[in-house]
Amino acid sequence: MRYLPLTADDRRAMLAAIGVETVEDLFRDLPASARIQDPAAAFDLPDHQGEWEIEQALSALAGQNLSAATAPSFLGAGAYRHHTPASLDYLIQRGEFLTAYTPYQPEVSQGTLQALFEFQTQVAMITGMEVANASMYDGATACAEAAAMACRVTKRKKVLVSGSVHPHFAETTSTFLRYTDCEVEVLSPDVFGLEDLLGRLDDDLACVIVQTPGFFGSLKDYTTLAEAAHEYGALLVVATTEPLSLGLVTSPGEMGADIVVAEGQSLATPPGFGGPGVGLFATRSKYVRQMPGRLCGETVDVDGRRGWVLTLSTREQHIRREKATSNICTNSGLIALAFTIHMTLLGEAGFTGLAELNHARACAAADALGKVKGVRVLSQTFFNEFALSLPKPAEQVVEALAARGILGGVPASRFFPTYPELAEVLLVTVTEMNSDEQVAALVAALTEILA
Amino acid sequence: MRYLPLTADDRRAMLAAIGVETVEDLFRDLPASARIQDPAAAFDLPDHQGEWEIEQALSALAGQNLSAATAPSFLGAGAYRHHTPASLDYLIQRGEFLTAYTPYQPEVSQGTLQALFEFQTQVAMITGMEVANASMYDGATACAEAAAMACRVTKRKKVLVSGSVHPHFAETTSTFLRYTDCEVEVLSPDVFGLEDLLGRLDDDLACVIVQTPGFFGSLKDYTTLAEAAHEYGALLVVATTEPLSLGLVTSPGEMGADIVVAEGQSLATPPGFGGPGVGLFATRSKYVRQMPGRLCGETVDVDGRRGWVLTLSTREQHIRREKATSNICTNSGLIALAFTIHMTLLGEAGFTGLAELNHARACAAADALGKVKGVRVLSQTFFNEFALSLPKPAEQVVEALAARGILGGVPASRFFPTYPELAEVLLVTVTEMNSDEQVAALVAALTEILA
Amino acid sequence: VEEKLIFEQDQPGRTAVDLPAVEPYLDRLGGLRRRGAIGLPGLSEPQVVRHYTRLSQKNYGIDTGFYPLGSCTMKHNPRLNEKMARLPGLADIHPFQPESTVQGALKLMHQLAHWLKTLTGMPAVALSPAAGAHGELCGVMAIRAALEARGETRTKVLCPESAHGTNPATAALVGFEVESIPATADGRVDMAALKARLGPDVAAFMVTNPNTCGLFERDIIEISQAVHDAGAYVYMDGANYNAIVGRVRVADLGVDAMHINLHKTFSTPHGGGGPGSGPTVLSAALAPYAPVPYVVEQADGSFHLVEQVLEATASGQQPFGRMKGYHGQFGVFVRALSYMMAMGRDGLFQASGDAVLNANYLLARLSAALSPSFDGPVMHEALFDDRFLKDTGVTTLDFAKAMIDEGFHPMTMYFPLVVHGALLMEPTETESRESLDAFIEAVLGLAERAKAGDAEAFQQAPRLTPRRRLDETAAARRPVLRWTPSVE
Amino acid sequence: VEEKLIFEQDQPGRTAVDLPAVEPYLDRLGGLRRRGAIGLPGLSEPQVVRHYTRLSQKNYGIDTGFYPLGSCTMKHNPRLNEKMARLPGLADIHPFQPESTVQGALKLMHQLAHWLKTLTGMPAVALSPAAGAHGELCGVMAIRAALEARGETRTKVLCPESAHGTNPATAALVGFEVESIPATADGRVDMAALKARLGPDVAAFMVTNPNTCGLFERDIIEISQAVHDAGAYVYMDGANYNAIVGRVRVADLGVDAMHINLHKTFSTPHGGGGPGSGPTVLSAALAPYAPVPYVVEQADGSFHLVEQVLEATASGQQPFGRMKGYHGQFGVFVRALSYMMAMGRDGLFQASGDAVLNANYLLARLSAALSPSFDGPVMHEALFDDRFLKDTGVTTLDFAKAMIDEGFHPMTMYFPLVVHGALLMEPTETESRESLDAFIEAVLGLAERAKAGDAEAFQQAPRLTPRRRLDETAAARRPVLRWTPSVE
Repeated sequence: MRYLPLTADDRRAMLAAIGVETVEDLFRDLPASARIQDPAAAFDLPDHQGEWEIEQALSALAGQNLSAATAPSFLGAGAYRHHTPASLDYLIQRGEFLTAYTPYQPEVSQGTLQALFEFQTQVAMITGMEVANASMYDGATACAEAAAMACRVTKRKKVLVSGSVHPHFAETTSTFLRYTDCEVEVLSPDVFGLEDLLGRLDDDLACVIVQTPGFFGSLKDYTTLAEAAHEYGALLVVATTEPLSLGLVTSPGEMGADIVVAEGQSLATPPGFGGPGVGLFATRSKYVRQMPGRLCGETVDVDGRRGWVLTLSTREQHIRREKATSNICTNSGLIALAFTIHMTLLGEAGFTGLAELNHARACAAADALGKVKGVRVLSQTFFNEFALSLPKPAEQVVEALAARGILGGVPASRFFPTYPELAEVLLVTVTEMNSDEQVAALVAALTEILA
Repeated sequence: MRYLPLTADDRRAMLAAIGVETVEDLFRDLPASARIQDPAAAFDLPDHQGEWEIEQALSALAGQNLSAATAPSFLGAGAYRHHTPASLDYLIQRGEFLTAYTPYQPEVSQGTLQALFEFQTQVAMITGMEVANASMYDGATACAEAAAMACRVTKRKKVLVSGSVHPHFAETTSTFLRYTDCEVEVLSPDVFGLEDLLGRLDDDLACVIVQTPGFFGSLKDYTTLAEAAHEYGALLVVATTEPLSLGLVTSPGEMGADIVVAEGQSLATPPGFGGPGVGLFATRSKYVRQMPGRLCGETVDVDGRRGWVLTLSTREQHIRREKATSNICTNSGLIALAFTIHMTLLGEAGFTGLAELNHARACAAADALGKVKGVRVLSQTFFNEFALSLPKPAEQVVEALAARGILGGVPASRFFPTYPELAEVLLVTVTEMNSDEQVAALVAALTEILA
Repeated sequence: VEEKLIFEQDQPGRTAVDLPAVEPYLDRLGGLRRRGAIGLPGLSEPQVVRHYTRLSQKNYGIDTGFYPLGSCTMKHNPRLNEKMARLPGLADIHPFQPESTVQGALKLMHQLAHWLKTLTGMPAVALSPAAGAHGELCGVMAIRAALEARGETRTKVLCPESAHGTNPATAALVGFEVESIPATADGRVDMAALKARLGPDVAAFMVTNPNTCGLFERDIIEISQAVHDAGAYVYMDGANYNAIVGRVRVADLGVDAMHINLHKTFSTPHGGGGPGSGPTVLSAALAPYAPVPYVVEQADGSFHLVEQVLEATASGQQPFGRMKGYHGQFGVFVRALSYMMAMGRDGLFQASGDAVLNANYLLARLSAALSPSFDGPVMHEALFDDRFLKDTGVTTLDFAKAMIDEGFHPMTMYFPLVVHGALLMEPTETESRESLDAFIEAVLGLAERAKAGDAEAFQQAPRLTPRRRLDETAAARRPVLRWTPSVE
Repeated sequence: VEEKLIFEQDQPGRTAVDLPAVEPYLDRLGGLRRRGAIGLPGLSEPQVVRHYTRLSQKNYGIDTGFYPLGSCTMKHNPRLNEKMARLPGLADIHPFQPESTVQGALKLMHQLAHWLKTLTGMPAVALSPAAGAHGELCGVMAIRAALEARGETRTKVLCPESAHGTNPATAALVGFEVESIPATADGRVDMAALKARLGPDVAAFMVTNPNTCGLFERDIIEISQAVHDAGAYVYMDGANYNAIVGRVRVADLGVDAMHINLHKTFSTPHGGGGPGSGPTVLSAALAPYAPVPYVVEQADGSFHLVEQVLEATASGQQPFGRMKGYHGQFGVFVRALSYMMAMGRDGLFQASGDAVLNANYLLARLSAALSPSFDGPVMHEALFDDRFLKDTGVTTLDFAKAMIDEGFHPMTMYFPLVVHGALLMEPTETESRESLDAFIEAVLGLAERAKAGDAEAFQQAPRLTPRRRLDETAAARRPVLRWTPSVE
């Protein structure tokens, strides 16, 4: 078997060195009643296969999916399809990155550590914050951790989640805090960005969580909200699921956010059926010791040369155990690496330019779609995703588009099945990957379906 | 532009350091009459494009080809489709291999050099020869170089090429020697392996070139031919286009070959529309100073540690100039690396096992195809490729199969349009990549087409 | 060679991507257009490729050499898995496509679940947890949900002293208080102490098995029985599952929940710290509380993803909620399934056998020179403490750092905490005997040098790395967590 | 860390591939089944991946650092090109598929030819040559064929002294005798000497331009005129085409044939020594003799590959034959076209400008400390000789090896032969100014140390490499060209 280097001769010699007869003897601490001697009898599973057989089997499964590689795709709702530069995918596959463990031994991990330090800086820069950690699992768990952190910082127990927040972020936050003494209130979906949060602030609030661009696309200025929250002694947590928007839109930090969390997938990997992504987490320096997750910090070695280490680990579970700021251990290192490589490839010019390109294409597409009979663009402001109102249930329209080989958008009803007023709302995303021809094809198909 | 690091500021500062005003000043040695100042006016070509645009354009071209990734393919005739292990393709893309030059500086090239030393050993082992070089462009040019080398070794001027030899090998050899004082005689295609070479030997002959398996599939024992050639003072050159056959079939070295040349593509890369491949070149130790191409040799460094260098370069053009054994400089290093990695992955068990698997599948397929009405298997012996006689022109049949999405084989007429007796001969290859279902599909389609 | 930070390589305007020009248009930003520069550095593509290539060369990975990090199962990461995860039909699909267009993806998740359930004998598995600690959270939340459903309030979770730090941290997140159970002299749970502590306030016993000393908890069935008798649940930390996969079904041990690190046992890469994936298998008692989303096979053979708690409830489940965005670490699922298919039933059985054989071979060959903490046989890893370094002036840390100069990644140091100056070595099944022998020679050589009084050299180690020992205290005292432009 | 040969890592029966079992069957080997073992070593996949990873770490590439190897144009190799070459529709197609099924591939070749013809202004291009020297062979054979068609026997090929070794070697292969033309003091062809030598026995003048001193042959148009007047042809070695792409059409210089190294000017990787690709552009005078195969666009817009000399002849061509198997280095074509599209007309013009700017910057910054062989401006590379090392005890070789310890690949040494102890530096356009500055600092520092009398240190260089200076004499005297099992 190709992954196993030991030969029968090796095993014999090694058993002799150990002083036992058989490998089974080494398993003698397993309860005899439960010990398996013959896997063929115990498990109804196939035996080992060659690469070629596996490629065929998995390619067959892949072939049962309609991929955006062949179908025009306008899907967003938290996962975005941007171009992945070829050099990025090459670099993250280099064995020294791919097959390394968490950089606990800094002398042999300076590569990962320097990249994380650069990552933390980039994340802080684009969010407009002072510090960022070395990543969380994903945006939703980062949001949940932010809520928990806000409770620690403020020593309060109430979390208010705006209706602009991605429902998965909201649900994950609720679940995460479900068995703690904190409570989470999630507001109704805020399609138009008209929700009144100022009126809901009070002295018990640990934080209010909002999103930019909102789940339905709207852009809002949260400066006033931040000021008001701070007056009440609460923190403002700003989430985003499309960090590319930060290349064009005023950053949460500039608006006064205390914690910024984001799903970084859009700049790191293809949508990949939703995972793995990478959670971004940034805050103000004064809160750094309340942050969850790993942090990479600068230091010097015994020769006085600049280097990097994981630091402030007294916040973490492996040191602090039940008093840790989070139970997170493994995070999303490789996807964070992909994120930082992409940001480095883009640079200031590329990041802002790509954001501008996305917005311009989305504006043009919104105009074109708004002209389809029966269709109304609900989002007054947006970045690269906007909400449409259709004259039919969006889920049906999406199925009809899929039958025509177009992945036309995400029906709001997929997330809010109990809100009948959202049944005809469709979220449409347009990125640099959507050519004019693709937009025209969507318009044509939609016109046909709605006729 | 993404590949160009200089900025406008850089250029200004550098021009100042040089002491000229403009970049154009540096081109002042170009004749003014021919110098281009404005590329837009001079060339009707597009300006630079982003990665995404290029991916779309080249994917569109790729989409106009029927790939064996989707169509069952039974093509051979010198290019074979075997499974490429994923680790192989990863390893050859590592920048330290991919972006290195020829290892003229051994201290910073021990990786390439050790791999070449291992490559040379593997090639010598499978061909049954004593030494091998570090690769040639491809099998056809290796064959031509072998003929030239035989003329040098024997100081004779006549080369006899068997009808078993791939026509491209034969044509390349003829072209290569066309303007020298050597002459090349190419015999008629030898479909059945019945050609009489013994009767054509004479005292003027530098070498006779044969192939195993023959172009039409046949396997022959060349032991007697080798002995007879040697008695006449001629060398026996044995070519092969499917080195995997050497895992199952007696090696040319064992049969008495003096030079063995091969196209190594089958074990190194996908067919890739025919290139780049890698020429294998092996011979006996006594001829080593007459060999063309680079050689890697073992030595020690100043600290006495084993290491590798390019050696015997006094044979080569950069030292010996017009007296070199060949004009070759750049060879096929990276494909040689792919070849050696694949051989290392296979090992003795994998190499012989894969050969056996190919032959077994080909035998089964030949039996099945031979039962199709009107079809006759012409090859009494073969490895993984055999010749069929059809009741219709093979080219038409192949087109009809292609229309059904099957790449059914190579018509002999593609190489021998002037031999009407070959018009109905089809070469069919079956490898480990051809499932039973694919063979059944070919049988069914052929039955239908010939009905 | 020094490698500058990207910020120190900046030239304004430079970029490694080329974009088409944007025609003038009317923006819809509502006045929220960003003002001023962000400060991101501009590099060209050649610089970026070289930067990360050079950074990678400062790293050590499994591909580079032996990585005997105890409890981390640093086994070979097959490239086939990477290739499969990048098939456009698996990578370039969106989590919110219509279900009809992702039947292959859902089937893949269903197949992975089938492998995990079959191997563990457990009736259910939650695929969505993103890593081991997240899987623990899943299991402990399911326990809390089950207790609530039973109408019981239990406040304590018991852990052995040798537990991973994530265990108490997780229990605390779910609102439990944690208490430690001492170990016996042979490195296992003190059964008597456990039984004495069990009572109506105990919600669960969390146990790593094989434990962090590399030993199998022989009494696990009896433990489970006792825990169940007390009305509590057994959470098994599956970080060390690699030792027993194919050798025992954890269902047969009485386990109620166990997370499985796909990035350990099932060979998906650690990637310098993730992404991982921590599917959690659940007993019949806990299965109803599994979080959304999950895949169900429908009567017509098609697959359906249950994403909403409400829908699950309607079908009789009682999910405790949702643990993360979207559908779980799908890309990791692909890699793990690819590995499972490659190994197969026979290969997985052989793998745990070889992993245990390799660990016991290390233990046997090193026991004379080092001080093993417990008698063998061990399972997947061999634990030594620092008694063999007594009076040498060499610490566990010095010894581990000296391994680096011998060309090896250090073993795990100072964990588990139950022995003094721990050195924990896990070879995994993908190391050859030649590789183990080279490691053993190096360890024996160092042990000899340490005993010969060469402490000075150890304190200077490592010498051959891009950086020598780094000042972690200074890093924590005055944290510099990002680059900042120097003010000029 | 030492890395054993694969043969020294062998364990019989071990393999890194798993194959399905073969059922018993009747073989068709005609009694030629191989007897006895081949001797190939058996390794598992983890070992193989680690072996080649470790070997790669003993290499230096463009991705690793600055690679100023003169005359080799070691520019950045974009990964996009590798990705494009691996598209199944371009990689997994067979050279002998029906033409109707490979129209995209033929169109790609046609497009590549269009770019090359447009940039050079030449009417024809032979795509099939596999590398530069092979392209030379193509050009010189075309010349010989043209002469034969003219019924003339001309036996001499003239080359400047500074020519690449391939030039005379190629001419010899085509049955010509080679004579050298001396250079002028300013490093260019001695026009008078050339004119004096031209005559009815001269078949061609082969000239590298920009030449191997990095200088443009200012008189090229006059040279071509003189050569043509003598009834001979001008072969231009295009190894240094990178300096002038987009800046001049070689057709306008009177050139009859020039090969283009796609693995230099058009960024396809050198790969440790190939594969290359050397398409050869041909003037109207030589175009009829281009070898098969070649692509033609047909009236209906489809593409056809002319593979047989006979077919070509029927259409009025007179191919001198076939130069290699199949259709040329198609995979390299894909990479080169991908690069051309990425750069575009504007980018190629900018690239040659930046390449020349970088070289002149090196020349300007290094001239005070080193001894430049000729006055600038230079084109793509800067040539120095060893006068600056006079009486230091440091040789060109020592100096180059000392560069390695500074983190750079050495420059080309001892070539061209026209100056003593040459040091030839070609930066290419893909190096940043920061990178050039770091190199310049290192060179200046070494030059200072050399002049300060530190010869001993230079002779010990390199010190930081996996191997120090290797004994090339011993290697050649008693060649060991393969591993052989030790007899025990």
